[in-house]
Amino acid sequence: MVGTQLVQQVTFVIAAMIAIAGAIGVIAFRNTVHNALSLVATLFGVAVLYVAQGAYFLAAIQVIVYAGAIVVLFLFVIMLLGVDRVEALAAERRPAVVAVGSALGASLAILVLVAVLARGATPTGARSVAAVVDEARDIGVLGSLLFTRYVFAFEITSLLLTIAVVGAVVLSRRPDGEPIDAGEFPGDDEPLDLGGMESE
Amino acid sequence: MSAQLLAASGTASFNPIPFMVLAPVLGAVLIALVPRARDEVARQIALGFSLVSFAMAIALVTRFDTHEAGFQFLSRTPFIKSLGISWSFGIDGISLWMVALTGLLFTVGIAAVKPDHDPKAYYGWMLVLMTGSMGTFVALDLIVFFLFFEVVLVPMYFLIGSWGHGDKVYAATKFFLYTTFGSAFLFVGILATAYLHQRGAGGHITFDVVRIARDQVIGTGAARWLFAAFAIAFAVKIPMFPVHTWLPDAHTEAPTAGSVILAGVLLKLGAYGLIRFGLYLFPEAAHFFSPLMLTLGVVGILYGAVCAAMQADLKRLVAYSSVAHMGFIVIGLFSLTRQGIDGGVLQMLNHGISTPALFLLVGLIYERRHTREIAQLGGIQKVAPVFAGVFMLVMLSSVGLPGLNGFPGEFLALAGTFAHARWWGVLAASGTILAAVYLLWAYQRVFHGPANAENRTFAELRVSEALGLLPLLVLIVALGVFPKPVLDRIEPSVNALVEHMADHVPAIDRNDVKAPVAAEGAEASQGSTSSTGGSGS
Amino acid sequence: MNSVLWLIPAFPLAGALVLVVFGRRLGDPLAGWLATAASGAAFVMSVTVFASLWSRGSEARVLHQTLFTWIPAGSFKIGMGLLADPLSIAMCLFVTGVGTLIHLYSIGYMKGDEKFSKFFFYLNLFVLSMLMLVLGDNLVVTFLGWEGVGACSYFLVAFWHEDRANATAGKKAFVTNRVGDWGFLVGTFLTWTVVGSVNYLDIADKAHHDITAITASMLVLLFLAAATGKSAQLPLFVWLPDAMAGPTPVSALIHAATMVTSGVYLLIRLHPLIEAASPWASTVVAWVGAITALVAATIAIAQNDIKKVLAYSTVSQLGYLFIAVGTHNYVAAIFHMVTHAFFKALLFLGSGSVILSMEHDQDMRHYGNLRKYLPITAGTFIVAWLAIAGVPPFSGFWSKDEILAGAWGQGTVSGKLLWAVALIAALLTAFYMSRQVFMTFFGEEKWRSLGVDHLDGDGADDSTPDSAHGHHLTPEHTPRESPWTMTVPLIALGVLAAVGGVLNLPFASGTKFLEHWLEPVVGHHDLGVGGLPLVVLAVGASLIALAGIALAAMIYLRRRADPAMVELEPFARGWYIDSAYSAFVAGPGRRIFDAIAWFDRTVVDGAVNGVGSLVDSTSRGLSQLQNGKVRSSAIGIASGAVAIALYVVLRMGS
Amino acid sequence: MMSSNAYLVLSAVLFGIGIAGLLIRRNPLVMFMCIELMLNAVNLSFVAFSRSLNDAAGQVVVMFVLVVAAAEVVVGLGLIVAIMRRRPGADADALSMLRG
Amino acid sequence: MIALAAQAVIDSPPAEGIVTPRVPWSALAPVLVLFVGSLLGVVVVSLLRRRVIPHLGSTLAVVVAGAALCTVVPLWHRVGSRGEGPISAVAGAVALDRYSLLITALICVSVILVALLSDGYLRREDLDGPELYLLMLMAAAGGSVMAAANDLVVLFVGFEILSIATYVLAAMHRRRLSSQEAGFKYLILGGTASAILLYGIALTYGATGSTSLVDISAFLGDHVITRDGLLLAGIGLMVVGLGFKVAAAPFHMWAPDIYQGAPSPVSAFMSSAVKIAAFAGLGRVLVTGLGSQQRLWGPIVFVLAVMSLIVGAVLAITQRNVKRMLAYSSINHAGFILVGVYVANERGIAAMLFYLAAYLVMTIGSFGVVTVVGGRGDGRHDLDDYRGMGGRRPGLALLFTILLLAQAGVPFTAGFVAKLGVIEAAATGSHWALAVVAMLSATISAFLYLRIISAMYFSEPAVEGPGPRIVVGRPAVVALGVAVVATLVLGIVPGFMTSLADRARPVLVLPGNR
Repeated sequence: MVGTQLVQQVTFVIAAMIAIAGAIGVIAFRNTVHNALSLVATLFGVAVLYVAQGAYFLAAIQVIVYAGAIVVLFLFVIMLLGVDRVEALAAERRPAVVAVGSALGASLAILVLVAVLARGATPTGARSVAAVVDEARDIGVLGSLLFTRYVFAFEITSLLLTIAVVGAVVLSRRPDGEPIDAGEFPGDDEPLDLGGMESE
Repeated sequence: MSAQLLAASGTASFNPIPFMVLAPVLGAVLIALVPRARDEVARQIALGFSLVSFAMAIALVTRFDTHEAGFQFLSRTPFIKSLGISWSFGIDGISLWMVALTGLLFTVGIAAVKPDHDPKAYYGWMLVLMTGSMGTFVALDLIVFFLFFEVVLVPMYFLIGSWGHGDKVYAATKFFLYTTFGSAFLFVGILATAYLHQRGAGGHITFDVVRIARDQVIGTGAARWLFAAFAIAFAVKIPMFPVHTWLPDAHTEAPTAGSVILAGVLLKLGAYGLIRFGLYLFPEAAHFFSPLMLTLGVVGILYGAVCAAMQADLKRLVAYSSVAHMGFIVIGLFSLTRQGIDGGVLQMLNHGISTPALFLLVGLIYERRHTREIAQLGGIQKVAPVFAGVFMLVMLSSVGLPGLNGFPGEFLALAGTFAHARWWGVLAASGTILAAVYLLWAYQRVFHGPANAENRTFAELRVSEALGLLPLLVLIVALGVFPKPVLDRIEPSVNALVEHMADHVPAIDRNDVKAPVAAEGAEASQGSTSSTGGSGS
Repeated sequence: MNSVLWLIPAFPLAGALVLVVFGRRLGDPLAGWLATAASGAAFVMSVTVFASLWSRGSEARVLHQTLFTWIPAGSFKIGMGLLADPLSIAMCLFVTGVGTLIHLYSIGYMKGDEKFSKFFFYLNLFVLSMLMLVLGDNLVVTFLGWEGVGACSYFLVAFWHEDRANATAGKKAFVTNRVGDWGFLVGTFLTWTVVGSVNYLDIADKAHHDITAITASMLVLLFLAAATGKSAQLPLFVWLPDAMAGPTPVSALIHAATMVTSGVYLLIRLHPLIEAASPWASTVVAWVGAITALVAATIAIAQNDIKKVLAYSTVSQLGYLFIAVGTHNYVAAIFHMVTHAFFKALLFLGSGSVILSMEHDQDMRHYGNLRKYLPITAGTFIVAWLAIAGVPPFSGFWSKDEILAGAWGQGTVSGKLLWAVALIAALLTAFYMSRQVFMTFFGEEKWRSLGVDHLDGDGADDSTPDSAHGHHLTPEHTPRESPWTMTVPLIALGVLAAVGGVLNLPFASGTKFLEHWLEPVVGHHDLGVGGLPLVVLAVGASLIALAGIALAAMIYLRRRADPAMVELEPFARGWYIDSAYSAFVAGPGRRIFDAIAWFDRTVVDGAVNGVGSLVDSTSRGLSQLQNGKVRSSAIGIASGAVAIALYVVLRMGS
Repeated sequence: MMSSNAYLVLSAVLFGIGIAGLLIRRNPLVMFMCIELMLNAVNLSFVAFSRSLNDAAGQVVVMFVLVVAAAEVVVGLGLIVAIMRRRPGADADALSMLRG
Repeated sequence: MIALAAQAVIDSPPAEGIVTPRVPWSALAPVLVLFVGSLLGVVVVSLLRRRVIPHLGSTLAVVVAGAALCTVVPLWHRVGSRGEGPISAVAGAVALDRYSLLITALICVSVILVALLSDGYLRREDLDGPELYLLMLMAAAGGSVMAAANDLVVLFVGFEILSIATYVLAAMHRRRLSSQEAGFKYLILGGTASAILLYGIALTYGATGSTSLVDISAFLGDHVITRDGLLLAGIGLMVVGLGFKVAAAPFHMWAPDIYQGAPSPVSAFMSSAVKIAAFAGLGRVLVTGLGSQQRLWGPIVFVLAVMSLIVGAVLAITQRNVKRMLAYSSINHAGFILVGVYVANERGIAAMLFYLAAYLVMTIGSFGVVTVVGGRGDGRHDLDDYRGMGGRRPGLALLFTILLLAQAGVPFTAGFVAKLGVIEAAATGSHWALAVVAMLSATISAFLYLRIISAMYFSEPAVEGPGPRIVVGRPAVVALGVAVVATLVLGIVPGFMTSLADRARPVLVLPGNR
């Protein structure tokens, strides 16, 4: 048993390291492609942790959908827009911004953790468990939950996907003509500010 | 409850109050429907509907039962049932004169002053304003009172902003916001009152003034807070020192009719509110706060007078004089004596006659000379003696000369204050000196002395203008010489109010003066033989 | 008879109403005649009422009529009540009597004035107010009249208002009076609270039993304050000299004969209170009068304006009345009030006649030898002079003597001192009146030797209000006697001034008509001196008067001394009292007012606008945060979330 | 069996990194990735709770989140593409015409 | 006991195959109509050869939303106390009570009015096409799902449907960079908010062991949680997510930018339907599911309310862009509604519902005026563009004035009665300070409305001559007319609406209750 425990712990540590490293990579790398690839790392790490917790099916779709589809979509867009080089114009991150961002992120994490870890030793709410997790046939359990208790939510996700389709169609339609509101914002010296230097 | 009240109002089959309140707004709707080009029609409609409303008010005066101290001409229609709010109307001797005054001033204001542009909208707003004012005075439901109290701001805002002079938008906005600021407390206070009443008395929540006043179930501490909340709103409206500074701006920049209504009616809303929702609802708190209110009243009297004296703008001067005059009303009411409250109410009516008349006259001066700067005027009495004479009469009424209408109310208010709070009364009485100072000084600068070239062509009072002023002038004299009909109607209600307060506050003396010779003394001494004083030493 | 009481004020009321409506149409001189008739009718009515009272027993001499309830408020029921008793009817008689004569005089005096009818409207209104003041059966009705006469005085002083000085004088009169009215108001309230009524009869009833001495003293002081305003006593006398800016008949009627006496009347009306008060209260009254009498007399010595002399003389003479009241010598007060009304009205009217004849020049230094041109005026003026100087047997002698005797008769040190002060004032009175007569009617015709620009540079006396009328006194001018409408009143008043003393001759009880007449009201009062001492006092007073005349003759007729020896600077400047007031009003007073107005603008209103701009700047400051960057918004969300998380951590487990 | 606390800690850390990245980065795409990061962190929490509660519902939620994330990405990337067409290379801070 | 009931339905043994829950179609009718209507719309539109058919989209939206509205009426009676009571449908995922029905109805009204406004707008802007309407209908479906959500997962999915549709809507105006910018900002920030909301759901799930509001409530009823950090954190983060959606300060900063940048009718939609749905969700979660925990979340909501009241009012007054002003004022209104939520009793919810109804018509009317005044290009939103409108377009100006005054809470308008209800609710909880702050903020924000009014009436036009033409199409006239009339009617005879709001209390619908 000790062995299993150890394996689990090692697995967790490694996967967690990968995930955190990937996450840091997402926000630290200057090259957008690197960011996207870091995200893949994190997703993998998380997938491993799913496995470690017996959520095999989720691990599978995590890899397939997230890494396989979503990140690829990201990469596709990166290529399409040609921003795959180092963030040419928006490279410099001001220390103050970094400090504020990190501080807020860290404090939120810490505060939430303090709250979360303060819970009682035994998991609460055991009485209202919907379906017992059975590692051997978790797909079946998930399936039956999806089609019983969560069937309504499941059905309306179709709407969500439709919206995504319609939205993509709408947004990708080519504009017929120049922008018309460039002159409306006199506060901007350069209405078509191509990013870059912070305006302050 | 309501059945009992309705029974008290007798068998009167026709109740003029709803017509009185609604007629003007119907007129406003009608005006809105008149084609744009027909401006003269708008004026006629406005005049007609305001006259209807005024006539209803007169009907109330004539059919008023002087022996009935409670509310008369009651009516009640549900408004928001779940909150126990109903359109509940009725008048007593106090509100009676306020609606009569409202009717009169609007009719005069509409008849006497024509707007310089866009008459349709102007008359429309005037009529809306009239409905709001009327409604405020007859409402017996806290929320309904607030509805009308608050809605009045809108037409006034437009009247000042659109037809005013000078920095009119600033003045209009200041007026609106300042009053809304006060209303914020009033609104919360009203709801708290109803809620606390419900908690104390049980049953369904109600906003019925009479019931809440009768039950007196709100705890002393809470009642004081509520009173304070109400008082803030009314203090702004009156206006009392130190929340008065919207008034000079609003008065000065408003069009003439706006100033007339503002001074004559709108300021009274605050004073009326203090009676109805201060003294009546929270007698104990009123008694508790009376030193403060008296102090503020006295400060207002002196301070307003001093400020008035230093104004360079004639209209502003009159505006500040209102601050001083309203101070007399406040001290009268918070003397918590019969005389004081009688006087306060009477002064409400009389200030509502004199000051509007002054504003009308100042408006005429402005029309002729296009300035209100006192320094630019002068010597007008020489070229327009009748005008000057009329102004003098009105001014003296404002000064409080006995024999004119300004006197009885001021006198009674002071007497009541003196009886209740001697030193305040003494101080307040010195306000009469200052009133003479600022008004006479202003009169001298405007009317006396040699006329310069511009003032030499100052036109004499025209007949049409005089006709507009005539009702006010007549009342100035009539109510100065014979205010008894008014007081006869005010008195029972005031007596009932004092009794009501005395019922709940032991410290309030229901007999006004402890002196041995009471009313009988005055009666008995008639025709009696003289009694010689003792011969000295 | 009760029911006709209202007719007394009704006539002037009717007159005023007719004049205000039709005045201009009636015009000159019809309006004047109408007003005179109204006033005369009131006089006739007064006489009728007087007769009716006369016919009754002395205890029943009260007529009381409540026309209607004026201000009913709880127990505070104020009736529009009229009370005719010996006191008020005596006042009525001389108010309407003198008033009618002055009306008549005015027809001549105001001839040709463009506001002729308005003048008479004011006069009638004044008579009405004065009658209400006198006849009112309670304090509030008296206050009605009290303020009414004040207002009329204001109108009339400022009658020629194109001249700023006149307008200012009118305003000053009204405002100064208002200061005193404050005392009246507060006194009324205090009376009401302690007596429960403001009716004179009730006050008289209660005064002794129900009012403590201290309260009564307070009341006396309060009403004294009112009286010092109306009757131009220290410290509120400053308005009266300025009030000479009004047309001369006005000065005669209001500022000499009637209105200014109403303060004294009020105190006498309220004599039960004085009796009930501590002795010091009445002493205060007497000393206010005494000091005023002395101060005003000294000022009168150095005045060059013919009317100013009379004005200060009036102030001084009114001081005598206060001495009388303060020494409980009410009959003497009324007596002197009446005689003073006669001779002072006569003096004013005479001076008016002089002024008219001298093209509205009021500077006595430009006069001289006018008895040659104005025989009737001069004759009557001289009668009045002798009367006011206290030369027997003219009326002033008798009345003044009674006051002096009363003061002496107090038997206290204070009484003796009062007597001494009054005597000195009498000496001064004789002196300055003689000075005036000599300067005006005797000596050289000084206007003959004047330069054209004499109107300028007269120093203290350059404010000759009537000069605004555009008349100019030229060396070639020949004064002419006034028309009969003016001289008839002069003669009538001259007769009265001469023989007015018969009202209350001290020879025997039977000759003290006035005393008997007033006894039901003011009670019997023993002078405290009689017989030989009284005669000695009277002779002494006469000698003093003659001494004053002689002194004046030496200086102004015989030129034995330089007038500057007596016309001292402080006298001419009125002891700097008025200028001190002006300096205060224009200096610190003005600054206080300015400061308050500044406070209102910047602090009170500034706070309001400050709140506005505070909100505004907060708004602008906050919108800086809304910099449109998506990250800023995200920071907002994140910090909100952090704050909530912090709350969670702090709160959890509790 | 690992305590679920470890997973929760990791989840919170990832979430915090996501938030921090959102605040630090100006590249729209990266910001968007950070959101995905946050969603993943939450998913981890769900699974951890699911595990410790022995309740499969938590895992079902993760599937919904996946769908939502996918839809969001489609729309979001579409939008970013549209913007970048107009303003090539613009960063998030440059998109601040709307302000005040 | 409740939990047992829940088990009874769910615990069908998986071995015997999946027993899908019975779906009470009729009870779900309003949601389904919107749902199916929009999907059918997509199909129909994509099959049409000519893309642009006049009025097709708006007709579709009006018909679908109208139909949904019609289905609400019979259901209202059915779920009432005289009928069968609230219905829990689809395995307890949805709770059909009067609360959800009223919210759905309001959302439908919003869709109808905005569709009427959009009709002319889209043609004016050359954006003709049915997508806007379809997305709006889908968003409405999402909103009504949120209102009816009996399960946090359902709530989340509804939330996302609403959000994602709105991101697209905000970025609809292709020729306006600001529209795209708005869409982008909304997307990033909305995504963040979603993530936070989801985190909150996760923590709540962890704390209570369920995502079902019924179970959560039952669990919290049965257990006294001594170490409540997890639950508290969950609630807090959910409030962040939902608070973002209702634009409560300090999560409000997106609102002005996005309202300003989005196409004007979309702003109207966002400020009405989206906000209503978000509040509906907030009410569901906090008041229904976590009502017993008011002492935990109350302070959070209190602070949000106070901040929204103040920030909305204060920031609004110095704006020059009318859309921005309205956005800030909507934050202020959110503060008022949060007061109702904070009170968390019957009166509070009733007040919230009435406020939402009143706010719906006021804000759509206001943005409607903004839409027509915006002119071709949708760019004329500066205060200067409103100068002199009182003279040039008196009717429109009067209409806008009424709507603005209503927002200021002037009596005889819906805004007054709405504020009355909220303050009354605060009074029943003796929250005096909150009430006073609310009313004072109303005073401050009154200045904002007066600024616009004074620009319309008391200022000369910025440009000489007749000025730009303002075209108000017939559908827009109808929309504006309805909005104004409703504003006045709700103010003068509010009895009908208040009684609806009073009866539309959200209830915990037990799964056993079909």
